[in-house]
Amino acid sequence: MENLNQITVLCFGKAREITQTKSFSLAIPVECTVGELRLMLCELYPALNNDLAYAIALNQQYAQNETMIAANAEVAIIPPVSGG
Amino acid sequence: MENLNQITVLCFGKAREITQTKSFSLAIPVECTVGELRLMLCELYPALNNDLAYAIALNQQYAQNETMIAANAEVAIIPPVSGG
Amino acid sequence: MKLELKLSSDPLEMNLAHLFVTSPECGANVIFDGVVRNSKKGVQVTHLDFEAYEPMALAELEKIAHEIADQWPIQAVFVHHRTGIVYPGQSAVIAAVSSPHRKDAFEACAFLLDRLKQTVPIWKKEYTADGAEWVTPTP
Amino acid sequence: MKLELKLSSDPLEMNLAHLFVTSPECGANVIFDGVVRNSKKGVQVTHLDFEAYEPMALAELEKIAHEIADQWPIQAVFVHHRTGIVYPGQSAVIAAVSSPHRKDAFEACAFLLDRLKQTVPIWKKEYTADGAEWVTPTP
Repeated sequence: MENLNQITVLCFGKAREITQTKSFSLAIPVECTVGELRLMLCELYPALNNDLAYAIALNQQYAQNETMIAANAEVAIIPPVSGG
Repeated sequence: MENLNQITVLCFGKAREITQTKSFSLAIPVECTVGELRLMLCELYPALNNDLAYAIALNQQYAQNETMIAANAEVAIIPPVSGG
Repeated sequence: MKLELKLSSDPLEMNLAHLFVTSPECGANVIFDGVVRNSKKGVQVTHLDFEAYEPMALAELEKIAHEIADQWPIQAVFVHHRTGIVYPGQSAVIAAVSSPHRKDAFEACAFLLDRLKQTVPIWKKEYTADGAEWVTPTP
Repeated sequence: MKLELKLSSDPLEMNLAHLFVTSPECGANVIFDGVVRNSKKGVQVTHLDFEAYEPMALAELEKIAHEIADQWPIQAVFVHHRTGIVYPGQSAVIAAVSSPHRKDAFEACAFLLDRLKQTVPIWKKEYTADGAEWVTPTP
């Protein structure tokens, strides 16, 4: 059986409304990139990809699709920002 | 005898220090341009022209050398400005 | 460089920006005050609701401050941003910089706002007579 | 366009600028605060003494405000300028504009300061450890 990491995914703005939660736990493979996480999120919440061009942050930093997600990472779904 | 207009000349900043007064009266010909006034000021206060590239204002507006000075005009010697 | 970065659900105070950035080494303070507008494309706006990913927002603001310091001789950077509900006429953000000379201060403060709107994880939902929607950045 | 122009020998108040230009039609207030510096070319400045040709200074400021309104959609212009003795760390001038959008407000406020320093009949004498002299504009 595959090893899994437990991560917390934070949801903000429109992503929070789509997922209907501020955060959820997710089990991901030990070797999992941000791009692979996006595919998982798409299956869980199809509206995320249909409605929103979002970024992913790892431990409060913008992450590329190639980046590997560390165990216990704080992952966040970042919709297009609109501060100011 | 030539007709004369009496004008008041206001002096600011370095011009005030050169003339050692905030204002003085001057009798000028009835037909007198700003350029001609400059020649008179130069004779009265040679330091004005040696030390200072100044502008002349008529009734609180910058004036050109060709402009005729009206009777009772408020004339001001405007050294290079340095506000702000 | 002095830094003062804060997200707050309380009304913002202009004087804090002024006091923080003023110093006798700096001849120029430039302060930007972003005010909530009462209409958008002719539709009346009743209020905005700001949400932030606070620790990341502060981290991104700090990055921007360092980007600024790399490009201009800026001695202080101040950003206070509202969270929660903000009404038209109220300040949503106050940002200020100080520099020995004014051209640098104007450029740095304009850059700060451009970058803030590009990278800092803060979102606003706009409530109008027509309903509510998350504001998306205009290119 | 709303206009508030004043020369004053009293300390300037930032909040007056903020209150004057803020409106729910304008998303962007940009405020410039020109502070007296404590040194010039390494020489300590003890204070400045500002002199103005007041009625003409106000007339020139009003012309600048109209030049601004011709170029940018600015709804309010505020300029308070000190006269008399001003010490390092104190504000010599506070200028503010408001506009629906921030790019216009930044450009208009920077232009306002450029023009103020070119045309408004105000002069400053700088007092340093080395003596006193009238400041001449640097090109």
